Order: sequence, then structure tokens, then C-alpha cells
Amino acid sequence: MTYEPPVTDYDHIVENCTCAFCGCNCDDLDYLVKDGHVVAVRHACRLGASKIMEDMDQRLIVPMIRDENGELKEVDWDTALDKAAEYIANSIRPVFYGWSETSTETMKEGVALGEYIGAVLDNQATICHGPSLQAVQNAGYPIQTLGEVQNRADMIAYSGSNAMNSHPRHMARYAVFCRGYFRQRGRFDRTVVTMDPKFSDTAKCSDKWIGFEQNGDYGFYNAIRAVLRGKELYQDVISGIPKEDIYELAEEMKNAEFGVLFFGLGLTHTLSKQRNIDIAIKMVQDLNKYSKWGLTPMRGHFNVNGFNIFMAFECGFAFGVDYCRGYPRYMMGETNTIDLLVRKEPDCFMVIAADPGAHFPNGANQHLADIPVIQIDIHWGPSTELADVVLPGSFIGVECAGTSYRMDGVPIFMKKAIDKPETCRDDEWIVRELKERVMKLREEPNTAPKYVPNPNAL
Amino acid sequence: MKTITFDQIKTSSIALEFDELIPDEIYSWTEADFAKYQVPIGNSRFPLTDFFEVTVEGEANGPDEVEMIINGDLNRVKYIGCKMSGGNIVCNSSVDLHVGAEMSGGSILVKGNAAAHAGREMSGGYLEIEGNTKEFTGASYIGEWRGMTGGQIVVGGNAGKQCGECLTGGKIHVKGNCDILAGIHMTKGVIEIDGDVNRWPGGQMKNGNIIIHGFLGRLLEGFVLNGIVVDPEVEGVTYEGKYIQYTGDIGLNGKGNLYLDAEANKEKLATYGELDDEYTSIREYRNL
Amino acid sequence: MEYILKNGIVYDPANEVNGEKMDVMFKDGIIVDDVSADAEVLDVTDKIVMPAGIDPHAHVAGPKLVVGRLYRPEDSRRGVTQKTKVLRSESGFSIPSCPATGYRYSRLGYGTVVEAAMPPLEAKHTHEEIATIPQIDIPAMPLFGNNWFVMEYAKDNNIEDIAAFVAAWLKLTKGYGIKIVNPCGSEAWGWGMNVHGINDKAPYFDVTSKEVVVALAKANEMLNLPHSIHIHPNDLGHPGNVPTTIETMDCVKDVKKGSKAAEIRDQVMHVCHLQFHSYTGNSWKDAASGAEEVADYINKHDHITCDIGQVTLDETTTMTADAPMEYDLFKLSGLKWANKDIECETAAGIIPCIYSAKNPVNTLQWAIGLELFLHIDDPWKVCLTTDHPNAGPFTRYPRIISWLMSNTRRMEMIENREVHKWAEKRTTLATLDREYDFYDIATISRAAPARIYGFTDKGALTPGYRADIAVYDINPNDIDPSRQYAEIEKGFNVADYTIKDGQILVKDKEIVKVKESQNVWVNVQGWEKNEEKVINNIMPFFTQYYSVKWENYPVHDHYVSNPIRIDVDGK
Amino acid sequence: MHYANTYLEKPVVPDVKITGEGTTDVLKCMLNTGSDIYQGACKKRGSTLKEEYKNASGTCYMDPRDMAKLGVNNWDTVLVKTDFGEVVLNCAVSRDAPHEGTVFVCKGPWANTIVSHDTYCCSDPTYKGIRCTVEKTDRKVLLMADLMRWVYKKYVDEEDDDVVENMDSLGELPVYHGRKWEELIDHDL
Repeated sequence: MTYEPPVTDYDHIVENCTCAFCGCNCDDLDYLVKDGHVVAVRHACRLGASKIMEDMDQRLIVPMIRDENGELKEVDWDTALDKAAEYIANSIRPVFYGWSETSTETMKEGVALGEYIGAVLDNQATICHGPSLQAVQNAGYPIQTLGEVQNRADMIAYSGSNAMNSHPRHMARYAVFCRGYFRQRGRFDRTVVTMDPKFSDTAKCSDKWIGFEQNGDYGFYNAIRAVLRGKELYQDVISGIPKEDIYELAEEMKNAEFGVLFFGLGLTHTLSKQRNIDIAIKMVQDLNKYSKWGLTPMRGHFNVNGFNIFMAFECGFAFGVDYCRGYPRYMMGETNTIDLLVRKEPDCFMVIAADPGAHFPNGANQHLADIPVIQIDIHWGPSTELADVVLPGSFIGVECAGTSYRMDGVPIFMKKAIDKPETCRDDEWIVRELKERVMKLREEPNTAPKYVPNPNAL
Repeated sequence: MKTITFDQIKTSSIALEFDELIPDEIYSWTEADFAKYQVPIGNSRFPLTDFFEVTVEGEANGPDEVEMIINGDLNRVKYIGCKMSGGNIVCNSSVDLHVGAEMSGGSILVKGNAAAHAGREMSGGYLEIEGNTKEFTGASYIGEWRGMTGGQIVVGGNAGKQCGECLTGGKIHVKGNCDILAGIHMTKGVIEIDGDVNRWPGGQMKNGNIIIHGFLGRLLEGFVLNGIVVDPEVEGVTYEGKYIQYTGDIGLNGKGNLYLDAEANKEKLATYGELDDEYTSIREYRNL
Repeated sequence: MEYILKNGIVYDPANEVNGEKMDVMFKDGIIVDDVSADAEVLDVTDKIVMPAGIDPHAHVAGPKLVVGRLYRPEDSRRGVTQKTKVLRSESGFSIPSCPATGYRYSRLGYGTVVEAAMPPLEAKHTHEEIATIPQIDIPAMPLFGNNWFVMEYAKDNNIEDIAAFVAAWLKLTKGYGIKIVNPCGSEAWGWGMNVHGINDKAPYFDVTSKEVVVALAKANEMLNLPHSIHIHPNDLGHPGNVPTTIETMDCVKDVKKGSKAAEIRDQVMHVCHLQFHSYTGNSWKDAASGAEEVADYINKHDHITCDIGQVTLDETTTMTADAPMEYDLFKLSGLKWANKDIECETAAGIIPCIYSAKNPVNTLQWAIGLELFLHIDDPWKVCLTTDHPNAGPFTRYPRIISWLMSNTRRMEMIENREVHKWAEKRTTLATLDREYDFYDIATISRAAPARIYGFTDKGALTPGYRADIAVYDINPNDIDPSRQYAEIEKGFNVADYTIKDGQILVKDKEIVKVKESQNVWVNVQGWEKNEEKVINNIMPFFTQYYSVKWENYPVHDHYVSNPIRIDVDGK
Repeated sequence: MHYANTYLEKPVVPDVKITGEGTTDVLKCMLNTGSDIYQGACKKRGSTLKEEYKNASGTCYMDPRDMAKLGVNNWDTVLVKTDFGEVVLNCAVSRDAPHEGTVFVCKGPWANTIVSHDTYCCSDPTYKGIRCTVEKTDRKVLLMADLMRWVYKKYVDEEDDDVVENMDSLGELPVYHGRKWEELIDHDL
């Protein structure tokens, strides 16, 4: 790494912009703008800065449609939108996936379109914190805003989360290093524990590293709960951790004044998936008998929580909502994108502000090769290589304003700092336009004429 | 008695939803009614007769007098027998999701495998699956803490993960092996497993009984060893032989019982804590 | 457009109209004295006509609602209906989705619903939800009772700065009035503790709950806000909380009403869901009703109004900013517990709750609610609520009305053991034979809440008011509510007509039109200088200890596209 | 125009020199995937077609002892196989070592070809804790566009993996038929 002099050549600064990278939604960024481009970003982490100062080589600027030779061809907006609307209107099992890197204003149009046509609406939670949400639904959700952590927490546990790599400012701005009202000495007033099979970068700057074995999460947390109940452990080593360490950790957690458990994909992607988090939540609930504990899932995209919140107030379910029968349905293994793709059910797939090409397993993506794929995004990415219609959107928080929800549910209005490229459109406009075109093509949505609601309910 | 036979003409890649075709709804239908009926597929409806030839024989005055026989490849037919309260369904093939979900009476026989959520939240009746089932057999709807409350599920083959999740009554009998976390969160009822169990049965259980006749890979710390019992009697059934009995899950002050066949788990007491092979957990039970 | 509702039987307590057969006319959204011959006639012969309902205390929008919806899909699954040409799909029973909330209130004949707890930091979220709920007007009440700044000022007895702070925060959050929840208790919950009683201090802040309440009440009157302080006292749901409740009510009796406020409302304190605050005893084993004592205080004092929070004996979801109480409940029920602490401001707890008629405690709660309704003599002091969704969903209001109107039904429930015998043994419910009439019902669900909130354009059929009207298919001259309680419930379940701002939303019991909701907020004038000073003072603290930038704190106009602004002269 | 440099050609990894042939041809390992800061930065700045993304995401991070067993050095190529597919990756010393017996691949199109799509009814595929084998290979690591063509073959008629793998590279810049901007701007929209 080489030293880089600070950027001094800029026209003006836009202050207090919100970062459009991870669920931290840092809202203190300053953009240095020259000739309508952001040339430098102050306060952002490496990830945030890299996103905001995007690579223009791969910026999607003009709508494109795949031609008969399988090559993308630039077309005008009308042609591209009509083509996309045609795919959607003719589909029986459309899936609209993504939404986590766009604003709730766009989602509003999306849910209108999805409900009209009878689509499945799903977001990135389905491949990251979906199990967390399922665990929340089974066990509860003791959460707090990040300011509470900053002001009160004296014990921070990261479990299956490598904050230093995926939420680089999390420790600095909200959790560990920052000074809080009751924690005036910052890092020195806090104990940091990292629970992760890997000796990750976060573990390296923690006071304690619990390197439990791969897939052993459930057994490990169960043992802590047993200890909290006063039980003697009879195995010497549980999930790769000596029992003495578990006693010690449980004691430390009980004695914290205010503890917070941050958990990431390390828990959701392993063997017992949602149950890892389920039992971690139960552990936090147990700990509240002794002191104050809370937890927060380390959400990845800046608005992945926003979609879950948005869908919850629009239809009562957080993600993976299937409108195909004209009412919302939410069922694990049935209405989620990966399951649908693996079962080869969808016949039209719209990706908005997401990149299944980069994130879905081969087994799911294979089906995308067989069906029309519509992509709304700002960059040429792996999904573009599978897309049949490409609609260039705009960059929320930089080129376009919108609402997002931080990982702890605090809403943030992301403001606009620069103009978007002339040929791009706002995501909100694109989806609304699609909705109107689909409505024209399919005047009467073909939904089930009969449904008897649960008679006990009302 | 009325026999309704569904013979498949063609399959669909998008699942057909059979939640309206249960004895409670169709006991009075004639062949002409079926010819008019449109079955939901994705966001649309299509004539049922495009996919199935329906033959009706006999008369019925109520759902109990109906026998449905469904022939063909049902791997993309979901919600078979969902919410039924009586009658009899025979599926001569593997079936898709939610077979027998929320049923309160009657019986379903699946002569093949069943996909996930078989018998979810059933409150009565009898569901038999000759082959394997996938995840959440006899489980609850997500978020719901009251799962299956009555009736019986018999799985001839293996059961997937989280079999009998939140079980609140009834009995699940798995004749083959069971994947991880069988009986998680259960509060009542019985799970009997003839084969082996990979890891962690009964996580966070409050009450109820799990009987494992085969080998258990890994047990949770939340279980307290009670000792060896001979010929234990669980809800009126006596299981012959020696069993190791545990109580759990202590994390919830649980009073659930876990019986392990002492013969099959001879080493359990001695070499407790041996690791099983992760490989098994991910692949093996899946493809059996 | 001009309309005339012909031959209805009108109950309009604000204008002392008690069951008169008369016509109600409105034009361009406003009630008028007279219309031209072109007016469209809506024949409502022998049907009940009332102002549209006003729900003074419900939780319909905001972060804790969404946590509830997020973590209770099993509740959302109940009450799912398919979309129609006019309506979107609905879901949920105790915590309906936003569209469902609007539709269901509209079907009940309601026009205004107060969202009773809005954390200022997440006010944007509340407003996003308000914008998603159709059909009704929604004022929202920001939470002040555990706000660090308020506690600091209250410790110094600095009423003027509290007033300026409140004035500023109502603007920032687009709020309607001061909501106080478990003052000092939710702050104590930040350390896993609670306060016990009104004289207990918040840890660190060294201020008692009473000091906070009195200071906020004084500030409220200093600003002449249309509503008084709206308080959820300490010790909610704990046996033996009657003294705390009475002391809370008593501590503001000497606070003088603001001169302009006195013209539009009577009280200086509104106590919400009083039922949860009227228990005697030391534990649930020996708990009994304290309704008589509490009601007696209210009967003797004019500075208090209340709503009840009537338990409806359903499976529901409880959610309140009283987070420590929710954790206590969780320890009892062992179901799933959600909690949400909000930095420097408040906390919230949510748990599923099954109120069962077989359960002695739930039955006691049910009976206490009804006792309060029947013991409080003046219906203008009491409002109909279930504290939706805490004691039951608002869709049960018609059932509560049928209970209030029918002593026969109440005795039947007690004598047939439909409810636990505690109802008879530990409360006076069985001895009360008072029955509400339609005029009383119109008072507790329309006129009283409107007066308590200082609404000067709704809650009555006065010419010049907004045309918010409900028509029910009940002929009051032809029904004996005491015996025909089932018909009463059925009649109030779906309005024949619901008219909001002159638009016919429900016609013949079907929703025929969907209208955008409007937020109602109070803009205090005359305090701008003080507000600026207070904001400047707290800015260093804010920058250091809040996790958002100041610029991101207020509710931008973007979120309140179509508000009703109420200008209040604060000086 | 000066843009601040937010990325690196290659992730910085510890220096290690493995000498000798190694003791095994095929190493049995546990595969983990996830994000790291290099991968995240490349992905989000949108340089996914380029060499830098290949280096950040198409790299198999290994414990140095495992590398010694295979006899591979930083930035040699290895073939990783699971039950779900195979892919050629660079290998490099893991910054999080020691974790003998575990290899780490950042999420991205490369990892996708070898992770499990099984969700076990839990919406989320199994990205972590998958049995895999690692072996030395001479095949080259494909750029993103080439990899997508090789795995999904959506727009090539050829079905044979080897043929597709050796087709002309699509390169590091988008491939599409351009038209003139002016024609395409519809000012009415």
C-alpha cells in the first residue's frame, strides 16, 4: 500500500451523506465533488469509499436487450421497458428479487407491481439473514439501537461476524472504540469477545476469541445456557471449546452491565442455520435475568433491513412473500428465491439492486440460464452475464434520494449529492413504469377467485 | 362410499396447488364439476382436466365417505390433503410440500417420498409416508409455538431436519434415520425413531418424549442423565429393552424425556463427546 | 359535492343531540346547515348516525408495530384476505398490516386514530407507516417521559426549557402531544432495572418519576397544547399499583391549565389504559380489583380523563414502551420476547399474549375494565379503547359496546362460567347493573376523545366541522340492547356508511373507496427563539452521543406529504 | 481527473515460500465462504469484470501447512471440487490462519460453483462447512465473464466444458453492441 496525498482538487463538498454500503448506514460522510463526480469521500471506510467512487467502466448507462446472437444491444427506454413488461405480464411464476440496495420508495412501487401480477417478492435476506429472521420469529427479538450500544455497552460479543471486514466502521462508530455517555474511555471500558471458528480480523482486535468448531454453534450455545441454569457440564470439550472456558465466558456475560451480541452469517450459513440464532436469542433472554443484554443482526446491505421492515408493514411478512394467489403467503422452503430456483419453478426473474450471479449457488443460478432475467442495477456485474433485459438504475444516496433502514431499524433519509448520468433513471421511476406497462398488458390479473379466510380470525 | 381417481395426463414444472381439492370440498362433486374446476398454478388458474383425468364412482354424503386416489408423478403437486377433516387419500407417488398440513381427520397414504412440511400443524388423522420426508415433518408454521397437536405421522424411510419441531401432541414415528434437531422446541407428544440420529435431538424441548432405537451421534449439554431404565412405558406404549434416559432441555427447565437404546449406544456413556463426521450431517441423510 | 343523510337517528353528544330523527348535510367535505336541491340523498331511515369514531389510544404505526409484525408471522397469517378490485390484500389479526388497519377502522366507522407512542429517533418510520395506512387521520404522540434531556431539565425544574424542547420536538417529529410512558422506568430498563412507584429515581439521572410528570404537565400547559399530557403511569400490570396510579393522577391536580387550552379541553392529564393500573394485592395470588378506588378519584376530580384498555379475551400481541414490564410478562409466559431500546429516549417491549377467559388473572383484567366503565359516572371522562393491540385488537370494539350496553350479557358470562369465577369473587362487576345507552356510546367513542384531544373540527356534527360520519344499521327504537346484545355487536361491526372528509369510503358495509391518510400535528408558535436556544444547548451532546447526525433526525417533509397542521399560539 | 485509490490489484497476503513438491496430490478440506474487505470493495465499486475482482474473489485462502502439503505457493492455481461442482482458483496464505484443514473462498461467482444449494427449508443455502478436495492444477483462473459463460452457458451453443473454457476471453470490459448516445436519449421521459 502506498501513501496517497489527500485530494485537494474539488469543486465543493456535500456534507452528512449516508453511506450506501453496509447495514451501518454511516450518515456522516462528506463527498468531495468535482465536475459532477465524487472524487473523494471523507470518513468512509474502504468499502464505503469504493462503492461511492464507483468504477465508471462498468457503469450501466443505457438500457440493453439481449439480441438473437446472445449479445446485449443498447436500446431506448421504451423498447427495453416494453420488453421487460412483456416478460412479466406473460409469466405465471414471476420472482422479483433484490430491493436491498434501493430505497423504500422503490419498494412501494415494487410491492404494487408484485401484488398486481401475483409475484414472489424476496430480498437478500433470503441468502443472508433469512435464518435470523426465522429465529426471531421463533424466539424473539431483543434489540437496541446502536446508540444504546455506544453509550452503555461494556461487553460486546461478535458471533460468526467479521465486522472488521464486512462492517469496517461498526466497531469504531457504534460499538467498541467509540466513547459513550457511560463509557467515556471508549475501548478501555469494554470487553470484546469474538466467537468464530476463524481467527478473523475482528478476533485479532478482541479481548477474547472463542474458536468453536465449524458447525458446532448450536451445541456451544446450548452449553452456555445450561451453565446459566447452573448445570455442571459433563463433557470436557463442547464443540471444540474446553468446558472451563465456557464457565468463564458465562460468568463474564452474567457480570456485564450492558452486553450486546452481534451476529453475522457465520451463524446463519452453517449446519443448524436458524436454530443457531434461535438459541443465541434464548441465551440473551436468559442473560437478562442477571444483567442487561441485547442483540443485533449484522445486516449486510444498507437497506436489507428496510425491505424486511417495509414488507412487514405492507403485508405482515418480512421477506419471501408470495402473492400468487392474491394474498400474501410466507412459507420457508416454498416461497423463497433459492428454493424456487432449485425447484425450477420461476418463469421470469427480475433482479433489482442485487446480484444473484455473484451470490447464488450454482444449483440455483442454473435455472436463471433457462428463463428470462430482467436486471435493474447500476453496474455491469455477474448477473448482467445472465440478463436478457438490462435497465440502468441510479445510485441511492449519491445520485438519488431515498429512505433506508439501518441494521437496528433507525430510518435514514439518504440524500442526493450529484446528478445521475443522463440516460439512467431512478429505480422508483423504472419500477413504476414497469407496473403501468404490465397493467396495460394484463388488464385483469388472473387470480384465484375463491379464498376462504380463516374463520377464527375476524 | 365415493372413489375419486385422479390419473395424471401431464406434469407441470410449476407446482399445482391442491388445497381446494380435499374431501371436505369435493365430496359432492361430479365429473362435470371437476371438468369445470380450475386449479391454481402460480399466479393463474388452469383447467384441472389438462393435468388430470378425473373419474368419480359412487356417492358420498360427507367427506368421510370419500376416497381420493391420485396417480402419476406428484413431485409438483403441493398441499395435498391440506386442512382436510375426513376421508381417505392415496398418493401413488412422491408428493410435494405440505402434504396433510393442518389436517384434522381422515388419512393420507403416500406411496413414495414427501417434500418438506409434511403433516405440518396437523391436529388429527393419520398420515403415512412410505418413503422419506424432508425437513419440518409434523412441525409448526413459522413463528407458531403450537405445532402438531394430534394425530399420527408414520414415516417409512428417513426424516429430514427438525422433524417434529414444536410438537404439542400426537405421535411421529420415523422408521428410518433422523437428521439433526428432531423434536426441537417440543412441548408434548412422542417422537419415535427406529434408526440413527445424527445430532442434537430435543433442543430446547420443554416436555414430551423422544425414543431413539438407533445410535445417537451427539447429545446436547442441556440434557441430564437419569440412568438406565428397562422397558420404559411412554404414553401407554411399552418399549422393550434397556434404555438410557435423559431429561431436558435444562435451558428451559425442561422436563422432556429422551430414551436412547442402551444396546445401540453402548459407547455413549463411556466415550461421550466423540465427534461425528460433519460430512454425514450434510450429505448422507439428504440423499438416502 | 353535496350530500344529505336523510332520516337517520342522530347521536351527537357534543351538540346534545340524543337520538333525534334528523338530516345531516355536508358539502365539499364539511358539515353544513343546508344544501341545495341538487344534493345527493343518502337514505338512512331509522339508522344510527354518529360522528365518525375517534380512537384516542392505539398502536397502529411505528417501529414496535413492525417488530411485532416481523416476528409474529403466525399472527399475520390469521385474517388474511384476498385483494379485490378496490382493496389490497389484508393480513393479521392483532397486528394487522397497514392497509388492513385502515380498512378495518373504516369498516368500524372510525375516522381518526391516535398513534400513542412514537419514539422521536424513529419518527420517520412511524410516518412512513402512517402514509401506508389508508382511510383515517392519524395524530402521533412522541415519547418524552424517558428522554435524557427532559430528565435533565426536570431535575433542575427548568420548565421553560422543557417547554421549548417539547415545542421543538413536536415540529421535528411532526407530533401531536406529550406521551409519557413509565417515566424513568424505561430509562432504568437501559440497565435491566425498573422504577417502583412514582417516587423512585431513574439510575444516574437522579430524578423521580413524579418530578418528570409534573414538569412535563407544566410545560404542556405553558405551551397551551390542545391535548394534555398523555400518561401511562409506572407499575403497569403489577398487583398493588393503585396507589401509584392515584398518586400519579394526584400529582398534577394543582397544575393550572393553559389559558387557551382551557377553552377546548377539561383535563390536565389523560391516563391511558387505566384498567392495567387498577390492581390491588401484593401478587397475582391475592390480586383484586382496585377499580372502585380509582374510579372514585376520577369521579371526584375534574382534571383527569382516561381510557380503559379493555381486555377482550383474545390471543393478541402486547407492545408498549414500558419495556421492563414486558420482560416481566415474558418471564411469566415464556413465549417469545422482543424488545427495542432506543438511545437516549425510550424502550419498547413486545410479546404475544393469550388472554383466556379460563385464566383467573385475565378474567380479573376483563372485569376491572368493565368496572371502570361502569363506575366512572361521567362518560365524558372515559374513552373506549383496548389499547390496541395490548388488551385486544380494535376490531373488538363492537363486542365491548355490547358488553357495556347489556347487563344481561355480563351476568350471563359470569353465571354461566364463560369467565373465571374471579370475576365475581374479586370484583364488583356482578353488582353493577348500569347499562350504557347509545348516547353514552357516542360519547365514549366520539365526543369525549375529541374534547380530550382538543379537536376543533371533528367528533361532532357541528356545521363547519369535517364531515366525518358513521351510519350503523341499527334501529335504536326497535332494539333492546340489553337482550339483543348480539345484534348490537353485529350492527357496530360494520358501518353502513363511513364518511371521511365528505368522501364516502364505506357504503352498504363494503369499502368502495380508498383514501390517503393524513397525519395531524401541532405546530407551536411563539417559542422559536427558545427552541433555537435549547437546540443549540443540546447540540454538543447530540453530536457526541446520538448515532445519527442532526440532519437525519427530523422528519423531513418528504414523509408527511399531506398533513393537517394545527397551529397553536404558545405564548 | 484524480480519483482516490480505493482498491488494490491483489489482496495483501502474508509472504510464504513453500519449497518442495508437497506430500499429497489431493487434500481433503472443509470449505468456508464469506466476505472479506477486498472482495467487498471490488464488488461494490463495480469492477467485477476485471482482474482485481478475480484476484479478490477467485482466491482460495489456505493454511500454510496445507499449502506445504500440496506444494503450492501464493498465487499458484488449485482446483477445488465439491459435490456441487468444481472451479479453478488462485491459492494464497490465509490472513486468518491457522485453520488447518479449512479453506476459505470469498463469496462470488467462483465460490458459487462449488457451494451447496441445499437450504433445508430455511431459505438460505449452505455456504459454509462443505467438504471439498483441493488439488494442484495447470488450468487458469477464469475472469468473471468467462466463468459465467463456462458455468451457465446461457448464450453459447457449445455444451462441452473444455471447449467453453478455452474460448476467446470476453475480456475485462463489458461486451455489447453500442449505439450512439444521442439517438438513445429520449428527452420526453
